[in-house]
Amino acid sequence: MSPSPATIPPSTEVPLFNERNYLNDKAGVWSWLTTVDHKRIGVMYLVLTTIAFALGGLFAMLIRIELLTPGPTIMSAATYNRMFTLHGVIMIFLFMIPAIPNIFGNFFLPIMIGARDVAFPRLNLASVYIYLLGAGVALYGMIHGGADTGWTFYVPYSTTTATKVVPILLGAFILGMSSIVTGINFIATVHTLRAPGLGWMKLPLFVWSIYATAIIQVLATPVLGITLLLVAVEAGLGFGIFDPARGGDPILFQHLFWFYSHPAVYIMILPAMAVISEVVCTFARKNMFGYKAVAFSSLGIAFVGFFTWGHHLFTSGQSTLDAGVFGVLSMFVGIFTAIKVFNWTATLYKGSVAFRTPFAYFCGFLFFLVFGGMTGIALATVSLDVHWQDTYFVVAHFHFIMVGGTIMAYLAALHYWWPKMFGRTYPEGWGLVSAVLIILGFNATFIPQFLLGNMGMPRRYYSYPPEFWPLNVASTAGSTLLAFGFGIILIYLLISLKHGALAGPNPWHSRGFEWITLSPPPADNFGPVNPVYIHQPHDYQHPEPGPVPAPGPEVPHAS
Amino acid sequence: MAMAHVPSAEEERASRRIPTSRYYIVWIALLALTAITILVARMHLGHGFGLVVALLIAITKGSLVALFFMHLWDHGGANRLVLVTSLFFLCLLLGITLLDNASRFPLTNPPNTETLRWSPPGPDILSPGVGAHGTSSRHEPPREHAPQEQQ
Amino acid sequence: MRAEARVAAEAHLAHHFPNLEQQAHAARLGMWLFLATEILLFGGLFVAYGVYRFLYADTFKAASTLIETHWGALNTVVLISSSLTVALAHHEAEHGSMKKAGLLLLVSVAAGAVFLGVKSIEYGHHFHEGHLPGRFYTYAGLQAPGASMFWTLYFLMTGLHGLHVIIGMGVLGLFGVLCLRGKFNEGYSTPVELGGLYWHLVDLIWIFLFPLFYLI
Amino acid sequence: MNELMRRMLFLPEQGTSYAADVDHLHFFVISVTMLAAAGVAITALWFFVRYRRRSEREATPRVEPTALHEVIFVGVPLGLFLLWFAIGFTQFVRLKTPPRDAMDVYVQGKKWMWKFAYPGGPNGADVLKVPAGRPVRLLMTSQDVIHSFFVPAFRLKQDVLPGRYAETWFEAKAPGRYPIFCAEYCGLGHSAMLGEVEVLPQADFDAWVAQARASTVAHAQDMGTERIDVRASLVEQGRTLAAEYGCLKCHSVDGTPHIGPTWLDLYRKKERLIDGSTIVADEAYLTESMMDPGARIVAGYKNVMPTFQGKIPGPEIAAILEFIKSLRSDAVRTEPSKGPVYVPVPGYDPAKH
Repeated sequence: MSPSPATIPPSTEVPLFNERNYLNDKAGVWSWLTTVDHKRIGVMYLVLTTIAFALGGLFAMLIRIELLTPGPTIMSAATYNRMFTLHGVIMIFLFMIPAIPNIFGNFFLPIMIGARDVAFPRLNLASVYIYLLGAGVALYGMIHGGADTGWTFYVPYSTTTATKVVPILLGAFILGMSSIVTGINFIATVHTLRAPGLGWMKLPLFVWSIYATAIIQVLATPVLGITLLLVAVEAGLGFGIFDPARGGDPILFQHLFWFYSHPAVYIMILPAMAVISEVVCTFARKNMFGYKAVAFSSLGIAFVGFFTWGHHLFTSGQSTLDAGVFGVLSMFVGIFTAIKVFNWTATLYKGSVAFRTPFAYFCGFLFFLVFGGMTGIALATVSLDVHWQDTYFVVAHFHFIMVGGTIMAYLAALHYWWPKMFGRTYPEGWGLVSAVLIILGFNATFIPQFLLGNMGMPRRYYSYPPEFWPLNVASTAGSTLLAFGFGIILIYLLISLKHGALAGPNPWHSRGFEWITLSPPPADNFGPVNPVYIHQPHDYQHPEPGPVPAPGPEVPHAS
Repeated sequence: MAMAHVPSAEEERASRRIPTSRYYIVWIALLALTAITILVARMHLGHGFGLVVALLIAITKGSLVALFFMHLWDHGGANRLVLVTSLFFLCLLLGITLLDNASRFPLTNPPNTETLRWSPPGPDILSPGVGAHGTSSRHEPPREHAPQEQQ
Repeated sequence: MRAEARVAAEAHLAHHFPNLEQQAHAARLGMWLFLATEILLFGGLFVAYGVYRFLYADTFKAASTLIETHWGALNTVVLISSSLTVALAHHEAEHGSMKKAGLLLLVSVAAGAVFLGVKSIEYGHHFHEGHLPGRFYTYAGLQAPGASMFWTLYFLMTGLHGLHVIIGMGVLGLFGVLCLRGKFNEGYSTPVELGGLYWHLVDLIWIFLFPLFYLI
Repeated sequence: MNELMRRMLFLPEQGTSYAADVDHLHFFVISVTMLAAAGVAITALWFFVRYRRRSEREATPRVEPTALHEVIFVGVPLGLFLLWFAIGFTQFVRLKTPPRDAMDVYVQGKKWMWKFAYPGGPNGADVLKVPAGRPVRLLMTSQDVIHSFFVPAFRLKQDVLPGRYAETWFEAKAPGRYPIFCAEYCGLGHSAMLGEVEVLPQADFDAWVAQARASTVAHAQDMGTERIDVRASLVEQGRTLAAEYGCLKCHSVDGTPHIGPTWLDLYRKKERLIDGSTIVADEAYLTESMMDPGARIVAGYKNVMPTFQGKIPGPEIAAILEFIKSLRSDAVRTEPSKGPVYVPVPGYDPAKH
């Protein structure tokens, strides 16, 4: 049975739509701008990251159109170089890193652990404004010329280019602070605000993964911060810390940069795994096969993820010994992902599997994660990386993880929790159509890029020899499908906000903890009574309790 | 971690009265260690040894501050773990990066005496002055260590 | 704790925490997490120092003799002592002596000012001599690969540390004044504790900067 | 089998013996990857079909893994991964360890071309000529930013860093021509920084070197004190001259603002002058600016340029103009340059080496 005590009065009436909810509890723009409600902050992040995603997607489409022909197509080399830089910076710092933790983590993490807010609500609001400030500074840089360094900001190119690299660096630095603040908040929340009865081994797997993400955010982001500051100082003032002419070492920059940016990959994929763990349990109507293995593999990824940054430096001039050390350590991080994949699959065994849109995304996710993840292992196999490093193979690999992994999970989360967040359901038919479009378009876009990488086409190429032409055309065609898919989703979700069918508190009949409250949740999450947790999440073995019980009567704090 | 809402044993320990004399003792110890590290530095021990001693003293001083001024002695639990984890990852970053510098192809390290000896034989196409095309105008040519100038 | 202090403290309890102890625990944990990010922020610079010291060991040794040890020693004593006053202030605040706590915090702020004063004397000397980072390096006495790198690191690390001292002074000054005005009480002195933690970290980083630049 | 897999995966030909070995590991890894992805997908699909939801109120049993499950889940992939690492790292060490008898070639990357120099001459750009069947060690550096020397057919890539050397080596199997790409992003001309490895039979290579060295001597005697190689294109001459006359001390060619206006995209650009009028920077204006720099100054710059009246002969002015005209940010080559590839070094005496 769900996390409410067995003593629910049978007469409890659960409304289909909670009229007085967090959305209309206080009215007016000002109440939104000054809100400390974690749910409203999640919704604000949903709006902001969607704008960022649209902008980044626009740049992606322009890049693909430019690559439609071997020579110049629609823009100059200078514009193209700015485009892929902005595409990378926006998608990573403004969308990928904040998206799932800041939208769904903010919204559901406190609800899942029975808290009425995150530990530091005002800090949480501050993170939104820091995000806006960072985006603003980066936008200033974009409008005043943009930067043409790629999102990796490799020195000495980034310190000698004539473009506006300093504002972009500062923007990314500020966005990092926003990420740190969120991470600190989540860790403190999980440590101190779990409701009575909710021990660590009863935490939903979503919470475990987000917690692991927060650890990486807190420990890795400061190193990126200082690295970007050093580049900015050198570009702006000529202090020469990475300048070879003054004895600086560009490879040191790469070490510092990837010490953040490799774990950052896990900042992006761990929340996706968080979502998938919830989705698979709900739609298979099963408890997670190997709860502890999945929970601890999240921490394992967070920990081992810090040991592998050097596999981005195999061809950079790093020592052979270091290449060996990083090569072997990189193999271990794949294991934790393998554990998760096997356990998710095994969860379906003897389940009761319902094929809904979130589950369609789960299927896509599973395939893409295995393929993308194993090509990552292939890339970490030292001698193979020599050929693939900085080619389209790498581009295809990380898009398989980022788009095929994170965005699939993001869309799964969006569909899965849409009824809880807004009280209305999306149209299932359109949901499946767009899911199929996106999965097909995704394959058509990125599988040719694997082959291009094998052929040897380096990344960040404005023009290319004619033998790369046919595969580039295929890739561009696929990206068009992808764009259509996203467009359809945006439209039907917006329509469903007003016209969708009322969802009720638990449309999926899930035993996840977030479904015990009303849809949309009240401003204080649970109404007058505090929830008490008895069972593990997704415990489907008890007799069906009928409609989801309202939170039970308050139990005095005891354990 | 104990149940979230119950004050843990550590917190109980933290709230009991700590005598102020403890702070003064730590303070005197810190001053004494500062004096010692300066004296040791004056003695000009061997190159590596002096560094090791100075760092050991600094680590001792740092631990005193963290344990007693920052109350990790009394609090502990998650807080200790946070500090230890951050220091662990810092050592990891420092260690593997230094390992790289120490073991890479020697000429891939920034110019040192070894690199200077390796100027290419034959005609010199490698000096920045010859093809001034790409030299960044904001930096002077790498004068300190341009290999060819050392021939 | 006295009953009225308890009531006064309850005013600071946020709605989503069950009790004050829990709230203080969360705040302390949050502060430690923040301090961990500070450690790794400085960590990037320490790694840069480690790498360049490894590459240019002799040059760094020669350059460090250009910094006068006695100023650094004085600053170390000043910072250690200010850490003591901050620790005492936290102790007094926890036991209800708000006046004493406020004064001790203001003494610490004054010590921070002394530290910055000494630092500015040193900086002035280095500017005069041309001991400057990167392209500004003009000192003729030491021309070797990596010489300007020593000063780049010196100014970046002490500069970033100095920035933290200034921020810390602001924080401690604010809480000192609030203590004197009676905004905190026996049951609720978390801000003093957190500000103190920040100041101790600034001290802790200096404890490592001092030998790295002044002694070896 | 090898050939089939190579074609299926769109891999370029295997120009070195190292390439063939790497490809075999590649086939192994990629096959396992595809099998694993398909296996997981098919299992999931089977579970979905077999256990699809039949009624909304279905109860499900609680299934917990045994220790054996988790050991298999960890052990099988870890065993495979470590095996790949062991093979891959051994190959990598081989690539990183040049044989003692390798022939040295110096490589320099710069925006946006590759230069090659052989100990004892000759040197040149864009085409690297090497003998087949002989190990060649490359000692590589960069003049400006990081580039990456990438020959897909050799499965070879090494970043080229400014201010230091990197090393790598290869042994080409058969004569042929193989493209070189720059794989580390280096600015506007990144995708045009192309080159070619030309593998020659040993005898042809020796003959080529001998001929190139001989013509160096002859050339040095013919040219006397002439500074400029007249066989180079006008643009190349202009590039050399601009450096020689010190133009590049104040004018950048990559768009960077400096003491004078940048030359990148300068030709036919509309410039605002300090008196507020505008002018198109055509040949006439550019020539005037060299002869009488103070006549019409672009807004934002000071009148600090010395006059070159009478200091530059006419043909050289033309060459510098051609050079300025060639500096277009959108002028991107898609092929290796076809120009005179190996320029003998004036004044170099191979007899001494």
